[in-house]
Amino acid sequence: MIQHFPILSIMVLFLGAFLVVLVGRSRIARTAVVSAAVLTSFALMVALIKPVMIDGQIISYWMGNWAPVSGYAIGIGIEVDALSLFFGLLVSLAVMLSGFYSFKYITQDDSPDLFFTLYLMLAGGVMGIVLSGDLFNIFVMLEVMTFAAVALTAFRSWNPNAREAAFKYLVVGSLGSTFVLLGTALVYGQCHTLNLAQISGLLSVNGINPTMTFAFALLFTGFGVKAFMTPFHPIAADAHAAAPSSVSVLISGVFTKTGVYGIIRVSYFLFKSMGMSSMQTGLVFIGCVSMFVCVTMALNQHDFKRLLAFHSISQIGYILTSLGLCSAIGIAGGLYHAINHTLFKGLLFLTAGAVLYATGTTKLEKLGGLARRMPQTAALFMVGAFSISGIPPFNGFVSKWMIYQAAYEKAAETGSIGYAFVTVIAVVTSVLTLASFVKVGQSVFFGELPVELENVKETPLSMRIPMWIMAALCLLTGVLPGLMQQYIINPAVRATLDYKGYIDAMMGEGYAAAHLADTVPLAEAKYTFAGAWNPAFWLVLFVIVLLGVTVAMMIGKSGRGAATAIADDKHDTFFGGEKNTFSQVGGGDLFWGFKYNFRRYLNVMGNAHSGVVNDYVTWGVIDLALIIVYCFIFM
Amino acid sequence: MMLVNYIGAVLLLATGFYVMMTKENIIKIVIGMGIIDYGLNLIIVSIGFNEGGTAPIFTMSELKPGMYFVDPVPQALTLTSIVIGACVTAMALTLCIKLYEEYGTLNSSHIRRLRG
Amino acid sequence: MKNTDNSDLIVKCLADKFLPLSLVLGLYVILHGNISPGGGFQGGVLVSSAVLLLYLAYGYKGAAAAISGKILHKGEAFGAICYIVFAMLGIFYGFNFCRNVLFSRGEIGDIWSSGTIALMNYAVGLKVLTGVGFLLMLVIGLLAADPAEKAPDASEGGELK
Amino acid sequence: MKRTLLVVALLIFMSAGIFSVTYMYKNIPITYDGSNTDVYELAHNPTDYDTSDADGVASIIVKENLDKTRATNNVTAIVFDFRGYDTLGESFILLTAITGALVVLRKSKKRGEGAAKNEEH
Repeated sequence: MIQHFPILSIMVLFLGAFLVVLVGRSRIARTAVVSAAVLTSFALMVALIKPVMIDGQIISYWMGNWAPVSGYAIGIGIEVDALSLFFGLLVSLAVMLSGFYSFKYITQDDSPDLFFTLYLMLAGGVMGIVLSGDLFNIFVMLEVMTFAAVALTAFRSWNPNAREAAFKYLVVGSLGSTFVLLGTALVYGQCHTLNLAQISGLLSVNGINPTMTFAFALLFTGFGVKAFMTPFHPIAADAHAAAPSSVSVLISGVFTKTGVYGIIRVSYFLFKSMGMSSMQTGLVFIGCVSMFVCVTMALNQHDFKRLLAFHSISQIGYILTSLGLCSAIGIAGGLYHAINHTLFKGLLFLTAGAVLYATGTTKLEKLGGLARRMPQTAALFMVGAFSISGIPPFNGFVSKWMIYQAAYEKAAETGSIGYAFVTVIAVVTSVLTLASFVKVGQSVFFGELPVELENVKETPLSMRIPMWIMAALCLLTGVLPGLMQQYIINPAVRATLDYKGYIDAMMGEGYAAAHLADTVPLAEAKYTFAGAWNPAFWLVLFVIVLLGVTVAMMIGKSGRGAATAIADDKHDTFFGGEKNTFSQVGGGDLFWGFKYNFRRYLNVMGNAHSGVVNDYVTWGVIDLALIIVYCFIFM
Repeated sequence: MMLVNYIGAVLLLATGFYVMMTKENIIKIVIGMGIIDYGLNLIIVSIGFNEGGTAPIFTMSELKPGMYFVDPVPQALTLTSIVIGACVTAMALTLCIKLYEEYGTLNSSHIRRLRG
Repeated sequence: MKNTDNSDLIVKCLADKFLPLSLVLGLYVILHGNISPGGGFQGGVLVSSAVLLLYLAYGYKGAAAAISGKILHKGEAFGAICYIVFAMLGIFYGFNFCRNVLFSRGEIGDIWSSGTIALMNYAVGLKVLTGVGFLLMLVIGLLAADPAEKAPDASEGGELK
Repeated sequence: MKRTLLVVALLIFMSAGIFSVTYMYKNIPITYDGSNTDVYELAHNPTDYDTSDADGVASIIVKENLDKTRATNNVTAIVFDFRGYDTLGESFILLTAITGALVVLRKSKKRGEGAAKNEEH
């Protein structure tokens, strides 16, 4: 029975989508269908934790019972190892929470039935990708996902930017799909099959010839487009800002994960190129560029959601970097960060959605002081901001610590100064992330409350519950890293490094041994995790500090009274002596010194993010050409 | 397996990329995406082609000894890929219609509210 | 293209004659998809071209009077559900998803010889003919809405008439 | 500057692509060498036909098709049976694209206007 669970958890989402088309006009029926679909999908995924994660079973499932005949996989297979299940759990969790959030959130738009159709289509497509074991099937599901994401980006008919963002997204996204399909075709020409496990077995026999090098470059870049690695990130920023927030959660937390998943499958499983140090350097380089470029772009933004979007890609850069390190702890850090990225990024986008729902704008200049009107949202935002910047009791710290440690160990191991520099870039990026969240917090939730926002109300309960769940998960994954590693991360890491088990589970025992005689071994799966810090102590310390600050504030408040927002004269000198009601530095101006000193760099980047879709395609093709050249030289 | 088809497909792909990179009319960008689709379909079908092979259909009256088929798998893949290409075009053109209504132009260098 | 008052008798007569033909051809291609070239997808597109014929002859109003967009959209979802249910038959019979459970009956070449394949073919046919028909209706609706707002273009209209 | 980069990138793509496909044409065996499969024999006696020396997916599919599914059209058999799941995905794509077109083409409304409409249901 258990082998039917993966396919059912995909099909339930699609069936839900079609049922919403049929009965979606009525709100109750729609809510029931969507809740049932996302809950069933999540429950089926959770039910697989025991056999797959803990017992180490790999589920192989042949569509239509077309099992391999004389060593060739003729049908489409679904293969769920710990890595697939890891991403499947992540996806279904984010889909569930964001779906519950959307019920209320989407009432500001018309035709919610179409929204939920596309929403479930997007979810089903992503589930289809991460559970699939067939290269062409991955392409098909990639297209389902891309179309649904494009349509959802264009969903807000009252947002004037929505169609533009969707068009750019479609053009650049179809570029990525083109690369994936061309790579698939070339792989079929070489291996005469489309099954991932069998390709993985056959590619080592035939060795890597120029055609396969070309195919690798194409597949890698194609999945890179889906992960929005650096030259492709502008469209992600546009799409996040224009889409409804609950969709931004999916695009940032789920859609990009398929790209990461694809990169893992292509470079760890199919071509096993991660065994080569040159390929590791390439992926680490791409990750570092992604995280640095996007975080500096984020400092320059004036829109809440656009800023969050750039941070999202910056965190994807962390994941790519740590995956490129190709050591057990590096992969573990990357996967841990993937979970955390989904959680805290989802939380931040949901708070941005709550702000948009309550105030109708996400422009940083028009907001301010919302902590007084929306205290819970402000608290949730602080949790998300602390998590993404890596403040200790929250989850961002654990994964970032693992990534720093992995990069440092790599540097010690290879003796190259470059990997030590990677740690520096990662830390600097983390600091800049914190800086830009200080900016957001200051200009959205603290400071002066504009007159227009006087009667803003807190968001409804049905929207706050998913946010609280996400915040709680942020804290839990932060204080219980041991448990997470034992049951979720370590099995996934083991599965990532164990491609022989993957092949054998699909193609029958002994297939890998027969074909993989002379492979480059990937990293050995030794687990040496961070040494001397205990998250529980940090939690206690954090609580003590929090209590102390609260007590101090309460005492201080009783002394000073309620007049916290009166004008004080000491700021007047900075603002030409005028006596304003409150001297708040506008959200865009907080880091004017930084911006001034880096104006040349920021000008170059601003010109590169020109908003012209031709330019984005050009950067994409240039990036493909660079990757092709790199692969032909070093592979 | 025909080399001419392969090279033609690569050239079609390059043409499509060129159109997408340089043409400012967004309808032309969509046409470029179409050209890329044709290139992809051409290369997939050519990979399965076999000199002298016939269509992979068992129709009893036409089958003679010594006949052989071409590879049916890429043809099935191409059917899927054609439909996907048509869907891309449909979606992109509807977006073009809306963009023209909103911006009053089809020039991609004027459709750039989102930048920086 | 501008001729939306559809006063053209020749087009109307020809469309009346060709409409049944295109429908029959499309349905034939759908129904014989498993034993001859073609299939649900191609046949569905052929059938849905009837929308265009109707539009050419009777304009958007005529087409909209004959065909309801909402029903087409729901029909498409229904076709998709049918497809999933046919694919799930495998699970109900104790096999895997997408399993062909009704095969091995009839001789090779019979219409029923391929079992579930034929049923899936018909489901896809239904789905595509409604889906593409709906897409065409959408686009035709745009064409019909446009001319009233735009200024008449002399260079285009003058030559066409 | 951008033009130069663009042309260089295209040239790299074209030369790498042509080199790769030429290599594939010359050195990699074709996906389905039909001359090893006696189709005539296969059509008359599908059950006993031997596929142990298969050189690819296709040669097995051609045989298994007649044996198991009994569809005479191989391509349809692959589309609906061997790779039926892909066709399912393909029809999902069509529905997604059409719903997307519907979403894009619907009349644009002011913010919050949908809210009033929803309360009726």
